Amino acid sequence: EPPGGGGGPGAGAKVAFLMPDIASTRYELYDAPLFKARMKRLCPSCEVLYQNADADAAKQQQQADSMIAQGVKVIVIDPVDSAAAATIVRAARAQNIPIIAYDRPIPAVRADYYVSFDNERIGALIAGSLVDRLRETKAEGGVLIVNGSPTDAAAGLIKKGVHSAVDPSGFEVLAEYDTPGWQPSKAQEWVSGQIAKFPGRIAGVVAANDGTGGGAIAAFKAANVKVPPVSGNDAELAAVQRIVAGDQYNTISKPIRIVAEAAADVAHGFLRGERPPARATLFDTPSQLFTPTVVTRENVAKELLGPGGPLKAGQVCTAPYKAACDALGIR
Amino acid sequence: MDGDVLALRGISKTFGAVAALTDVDLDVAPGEVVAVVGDNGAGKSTLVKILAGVHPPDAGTITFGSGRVVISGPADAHRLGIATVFQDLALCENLDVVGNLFLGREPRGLRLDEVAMEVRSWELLGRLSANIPSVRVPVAALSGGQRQTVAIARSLLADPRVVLLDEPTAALGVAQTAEVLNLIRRLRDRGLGVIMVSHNMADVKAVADRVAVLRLGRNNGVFAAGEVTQEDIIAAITGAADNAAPGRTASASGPAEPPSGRTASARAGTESPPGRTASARDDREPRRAEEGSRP
Amino acid sequence: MDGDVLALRGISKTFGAVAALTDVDLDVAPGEVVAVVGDNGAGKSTLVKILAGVHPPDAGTITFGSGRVVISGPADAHRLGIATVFQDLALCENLDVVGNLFLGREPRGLRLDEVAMEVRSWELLGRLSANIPSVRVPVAALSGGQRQTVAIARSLLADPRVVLLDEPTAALGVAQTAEVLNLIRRLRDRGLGVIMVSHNMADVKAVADRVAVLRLGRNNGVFAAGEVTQEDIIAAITGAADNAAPGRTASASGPAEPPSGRTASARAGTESPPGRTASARDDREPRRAEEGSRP
Amino acid sequence: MTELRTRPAPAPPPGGLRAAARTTLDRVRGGDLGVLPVVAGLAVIWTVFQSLNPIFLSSTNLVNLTLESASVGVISLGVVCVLLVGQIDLSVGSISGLSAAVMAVLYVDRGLPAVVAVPAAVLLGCVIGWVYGQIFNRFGVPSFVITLAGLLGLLGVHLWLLGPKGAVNLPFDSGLVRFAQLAFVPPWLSYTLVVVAAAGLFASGHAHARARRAASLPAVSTRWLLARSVLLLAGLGAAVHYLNRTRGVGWMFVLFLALVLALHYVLSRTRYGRAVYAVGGNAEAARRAGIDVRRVYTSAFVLGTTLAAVGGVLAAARLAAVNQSSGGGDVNLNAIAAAVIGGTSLFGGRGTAFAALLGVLVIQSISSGLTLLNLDSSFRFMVTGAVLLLAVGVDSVARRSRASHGRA
Amino acid sequence: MTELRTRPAPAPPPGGLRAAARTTLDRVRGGDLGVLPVVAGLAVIWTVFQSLNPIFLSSTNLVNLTLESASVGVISLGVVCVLLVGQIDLSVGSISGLSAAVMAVLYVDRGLPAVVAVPAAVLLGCVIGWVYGQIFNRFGVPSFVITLAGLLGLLGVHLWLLGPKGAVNLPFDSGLVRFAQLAFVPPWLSYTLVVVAAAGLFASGHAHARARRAASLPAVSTRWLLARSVLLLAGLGAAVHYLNRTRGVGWMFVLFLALVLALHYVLSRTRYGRAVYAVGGNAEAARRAGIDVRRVYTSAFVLGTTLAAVGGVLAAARLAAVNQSSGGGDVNLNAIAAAVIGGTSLFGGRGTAFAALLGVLVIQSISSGLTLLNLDSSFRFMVTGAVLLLAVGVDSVARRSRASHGRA
Ligand SMILES: Nc1ncnc2c1ncn2[C@@H]1O[C@H](COP(=O)(O)OP(=O)(O)OP(=O)(O)O)[C@@H](O)[C@H]1O
Ligand SMILES: Nc1ncnc2c1ncn2[C@@H]1O[C@H](COP(=O)(O)OP(=O)(O)OP(=O)(O)O)[C@@H](O)[C@H]1O
Ligand SMILES: [Mg+2]
Ligand SMILES: [Mg+2]
Repeated sequence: EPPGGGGGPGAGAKVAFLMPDIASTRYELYDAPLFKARMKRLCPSCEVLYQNADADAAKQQQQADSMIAQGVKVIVIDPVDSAAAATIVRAARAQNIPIIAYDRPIPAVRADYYVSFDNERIGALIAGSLVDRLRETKAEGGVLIVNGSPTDAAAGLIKKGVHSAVDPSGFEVLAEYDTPGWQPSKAQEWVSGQIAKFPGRIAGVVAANDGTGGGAIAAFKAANVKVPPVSGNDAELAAVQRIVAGDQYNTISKPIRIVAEAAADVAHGFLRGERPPARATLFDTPSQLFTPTVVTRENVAKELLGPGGPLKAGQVCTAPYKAACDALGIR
Repeated sequence: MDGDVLALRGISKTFGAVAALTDVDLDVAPGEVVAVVGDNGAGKSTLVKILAGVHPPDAGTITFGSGRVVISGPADAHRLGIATVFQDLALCENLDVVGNLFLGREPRGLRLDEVAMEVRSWELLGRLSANIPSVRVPVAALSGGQRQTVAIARSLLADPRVVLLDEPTAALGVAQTAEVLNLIRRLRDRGLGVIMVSHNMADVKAVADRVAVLRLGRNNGVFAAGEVTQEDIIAAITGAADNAAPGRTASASGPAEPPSGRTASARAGTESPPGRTASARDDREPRRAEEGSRP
Repeated sequence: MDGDVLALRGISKTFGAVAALTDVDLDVAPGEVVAVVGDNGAGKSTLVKILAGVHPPDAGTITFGSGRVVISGPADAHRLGIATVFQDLALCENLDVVGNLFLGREPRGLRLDEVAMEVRSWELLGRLSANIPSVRVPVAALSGGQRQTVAIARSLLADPRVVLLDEPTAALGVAQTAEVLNLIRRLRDRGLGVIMVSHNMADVKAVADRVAVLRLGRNNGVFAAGEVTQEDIIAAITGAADNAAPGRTASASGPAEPPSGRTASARAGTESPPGRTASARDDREPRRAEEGSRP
Repeated sequence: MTELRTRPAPAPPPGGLRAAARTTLDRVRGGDLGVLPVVAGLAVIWTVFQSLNPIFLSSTNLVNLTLESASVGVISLGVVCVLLVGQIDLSVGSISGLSAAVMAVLYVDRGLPAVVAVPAAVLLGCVIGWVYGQIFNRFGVPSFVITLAGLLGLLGVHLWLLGPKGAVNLPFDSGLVRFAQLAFVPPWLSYTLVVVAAAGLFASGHAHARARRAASLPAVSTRWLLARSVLLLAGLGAAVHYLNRTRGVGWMFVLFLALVLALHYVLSRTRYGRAVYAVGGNAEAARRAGIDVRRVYTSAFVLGTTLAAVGGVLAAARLAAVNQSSGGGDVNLNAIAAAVIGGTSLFGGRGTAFAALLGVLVIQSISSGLTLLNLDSSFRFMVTGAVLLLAVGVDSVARRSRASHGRA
Repeated sequence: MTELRTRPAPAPPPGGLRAAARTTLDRVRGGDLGVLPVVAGLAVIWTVFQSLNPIFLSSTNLVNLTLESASVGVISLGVVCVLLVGQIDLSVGSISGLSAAVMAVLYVDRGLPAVVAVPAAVLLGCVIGWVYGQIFNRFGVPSFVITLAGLLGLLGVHLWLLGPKGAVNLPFDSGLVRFAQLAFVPPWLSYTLVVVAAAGLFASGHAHARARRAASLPAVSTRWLLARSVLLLAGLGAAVHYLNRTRGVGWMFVLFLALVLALHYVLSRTRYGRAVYAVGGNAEAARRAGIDVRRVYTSAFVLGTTLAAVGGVLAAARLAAVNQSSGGGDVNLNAIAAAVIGGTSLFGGRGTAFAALLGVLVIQSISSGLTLLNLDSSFRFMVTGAVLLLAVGVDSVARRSRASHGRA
């Protein structure tokens, strides 16, 4: 990279930030704004081009092609499909554009860098925390597993992680479901059916994200049955409110800020022609991996609502949740 | 023409390159039956549709009763009291006979009075000697003549001032035809204006007071029905009597003596397909056969 | 009846509760024009459709040429050499005139020979004195008579052995009607069997050799055209001459002298809508008006 | 037959039950089966699933089924209106999601009472339909394209509205959520409603028959009417009794049924309904009959979008949450498919309000039956497809025999 | 007019360019605008996006656009066939995904050569269409329901096939992937093809005109034919030249164009094509004309599913991978929408093969233009909807004027 004019090396460069879907709120909500903000600090004249592929691998390919046509200098990509992203890596390679795999790895072809927490690990964490809770309370019965979309590769990874925690736990898997399109209402319908099928035998529900977890909780509420522990993932506002109110057992707080900023740092490094140092190596790719945190009622205040946390107490503690917040001492 | 209930002046209508009507005049007085006759494609139905508000005219004025009117849609025509029987009947095949008869004219109210409507339907159809097995079958299940009867009955429902009938007896049986002709006479006697399009000279002679001839989309003479022979009308229709209409040059080259006289020439025509259909007419915008465009 | 090209025996057809045809017989010899006449809804078109393969008959046999045949679809009818002009024309409005004329009978080959087809179209239409601005407009843009001409021209394309014409002249002008009647005569002279459905007694008298009357879905007499008066035919149609058909009891109670005689009675009927339409007939499966079911 | 109609003899009233049965048989022979085939298809589905898992027809599960049917059913009811005029609305899913989001934002974030938030959301649906109608009437853009643009554009608005939050919880103790999840008709009231329905059917039938007889038109016998009402009483009563063994009949389902009946009334008994069928059957004929075809189109779009908005609010209340995928997924396809499966024609002019009810029951029965079988998603999809085809196949074969009897 | 047609005078050949121009003007006045309005809509889109981001019309981006259009375009071509007979195929997306999966499993997992794997996948598409046709013809199930069942069932088969693997990579150095990603027409050949196309247009037009003149039918003048061909030569030549500034014209796009032309030929110049339009326009009339309507339906379904399978293979090759979401997402909607946007009627009987080409260009242009604008998803959806409406609105307004001229 030739050092740029006034703004330092890489000034005025374009950076592509390609996210996979909008089924999870985090990409639009956290990843993109945080990445942009960090880039702005590092390189005020750089431009971040954010695109979301809406869970369509072909669309992501189109977006990458169009980024290359626009002359971006670095591509940060969270692939819709790890396999399909190989084409994108190759296309970027052909133009000497460094490519950073974000959040999900690209095993088939070496990317230039990998920044992530790992979805399989997330699955293991939420399920493990739930199973621990069930053991703690000496719960009887089995668990339901509500997976993500059957056509989503990331859901497959979470599913694998969940099984790695549940299968050896001794709790029977009563039934399992791949939720089409991650739809909460589908999850609700399915769980309603299981409540009818296994009355009194459901000790807990492992749900792959907060939306499906919310659907499961609504099913118990609607059946007028006590809600067993239900897991989640993403730490979206609505789920945090449910955790505070005691309806949902856990969720995952990903240190998105850290990851997004790390990605921005790496991207900026590439812009300046450096080769950012690797903290680890995964799939033969220099990587930085971060560990997500399980959030339950116990640590919700500390993990999410503290100073610098992703959420504000005021957002969570709206009128219906005031009492619950007070009980936890959140203000 | 004072006292006319309906007067058209200079009505023109083109469809793409086809001039369906050019500068057509027509008058109907109250209590008068005007027959509109003409060859196939002469523009009769187009004229009816313009009066019924189906097509807007490209040019020309319509006077209804005492004032000029613009009929910009079928609803306008209904408001003026113009009831129409279309050549293609314009029935909704998915509705039953009662539904079609009362379509757009159902008695007001929160709930349709099906009983009253059914009674009135039988009455109207009976008046036309209709031969319909049930008024509760969808029109799709009716025979051609039964449908036409339904369409005619429709036009009697409202209390029209002018009735337009486009070939009303084409599909009707002998008895039904007689009934319709009777009906037309009764309408005339009640002081309505009636325009009837027909190819059947006997029907025309039976009920019409005046006969207006259209040819190639233009007026080609108006005759008092009592004073004209069938042959004269046919001559005007086929163009042998073009000179009957002022301002037209005789352009027809074929013999016009119907029916057998035309046969030979028509068959002669088959040996050499035409160039452009309009090439022989110089007194009107040409109706050009379109270029041999392939689809 | 030996030597018949087409012989029907005991043909019956019901649509739901309506018996459209009951036990109908009909014969057509080569070189003969048989007119089928009857009131609206008498079952004429149903008969034509059964022969054309549109509807399968519920009962009865069809003999064509020397053997019994089962016409299970229009393709069968075409194969036998039966060409049909339907009352509803059955044209594809989205295709142009040439497309409709040759539909299903396009010359074989990798590529349609549009030029040859167009030439032949003009020729056929010319033979019928057709009045069509262009053969390249979609049929949707044609007038009623123009469409009917196209439908008739269609039936001449193949080399049929029997031609069925369901009210072929209903929408035609004077010249075109004459042309079609001529055509029918020519077909007869070429030895074809022709069945023509018509309401027009003049047309029937002009070309038919025999006249078969249908009434309420049953045979009501067959007349030699040369020996019967128009009044007799009309009497058979309207039922005043029910006794002309053997095996039928006179069931009609209304006067049958057309046209004006029926008017009064028809109007009288309006005072009391009918119970079940068929209640007065005891010699056939009743055509019941359906229960007053609401839609 | 003129000579018949001229007979002044009044029509003898058909003779009681036997005549009525004969009429019914005649109709069946004539192929006029009404909703029977769809019901048969439904019976097939129920039998299959019950034999696979006896919980399927348990009272609990049937209560779930009714509640799950309501929201998509209401949306489907709107789709029926649009299909009846020969148009299509691809955006009902997006509208339901958007209206849910609007409701949630007003109700939860802005703290407005439900009686403001819900009507506002429904009104929005109404306005969207009106806009569709205007574009359709003025510019003649095909409704497929207008509503495809709506599908995309409104999804955008929905996402934008939920914006930074992504998902909004509706409090479980709010009236809205309680209505959708926990509000059941008290048993005494449910039986009363059944009796009222049966009595109403009899009364209206009787009044109609009397009016017909007074006009000397043939009419069904009082005994047949009575038998019909008793049948309804017994059937509905048994169903209600069975549901009452657990939670009972949800108010949300009652609301759906009420909407079905109301729409049925509008479509079959009013001038407006007649106009809708006419426009769907032959728009040009309707126009020539003086019907304001544009207004009918607009009103159909408005009905479609308004009911979609109502359905969206109900779905949100049932889930007690609104998120980005509200109204997404297969809501669209299910709502349209329910209408079609129930017998509404995509070409317009054919169908009834009951199509939505029956169609949605078919779809939800399949879906509910599958939740009780522990299948892989791949088999789940395959079975859904197969059962759907089977259920509708039964219907189609019956209708085909009807068409061959000349009643297409 | 008989008296006119009886004149034996041969038709004078119309006088050169001016007459041709007048004919064209007449047609435009008569509202017969052909594809012009869609092209105008496309021009609007291109102008808007180019003014927003000058990269839009860059050669690189247009090359991308052509390559991205090909797979959906091929699927859309099949949808046109199905829509033309008045039916619908909702399952083209699933079929494309399934055929891609079959191809990948055979080619990669089983190690069969591409010349076996690809035809096998396409054959599968073919068989599915045949099954659809049989169900449709025998049982009269509405195609909406059959293909909805197919959409679900085939998705199940697709997921089952890919099984726990979830995704299969196609090797980058395989001929298939190279064909879709890296195979471009050499410049000399591309110019040659342009010249051949222009010459072919002239030759066929000239032969036709001569035949018409020989039959004394009116024909277009040679000068007009020449002008038309020169116009095509210049237009295509410029486009090819511009694309050749970077990678050039992809073979995959050429394949798509070839399929469009082939289908156009079949639809407009053969008996079969005539039958397709007839069945779509009035199935009963077609039946009465002796056309084997069932065979036409089956063949249309087969064409639709086969082309969907081909499109699926192309999409997989372009992506160099097959996964569970192949053929999912908006493939279905885009393929159907492209056909409708290009002017194919959902009611059958109206539309051309070019509809798929133009429609897919509209959709892909919007999509490609939006990736060049840095928008949030919510605004992206809104803009997509708005631009779609705008583009089709231009078309519809033009057609509306045409309808008011009596050529609906
Ligand atoms: N919608 C239309 N689009 C294009 N041309 C049309 C349209 N309607 C009618 N025409 C043309 O206008 C001319 C007049 O048609 P019109 O229907 O008025 O004839 P007509 O006198 O009623 O004939 P007929 O006796 O056959 O019913 C015909 O040449 C016809 O082809
Ligand atoms: N598809 C159908 N479904 C139900 N009933 C039908 C159907 N087609 C005809 N009918 C009924 O069968 C009877 C005979 O009809 P058909 O069309 O044969 O009469 P027609 O003699 O041709 O009368 P017209 O002179 O009016 O054309 C009519 O009562 C009609 O209502
Ligand atoms: Mg006419
Ligand atoms: Mg008939």
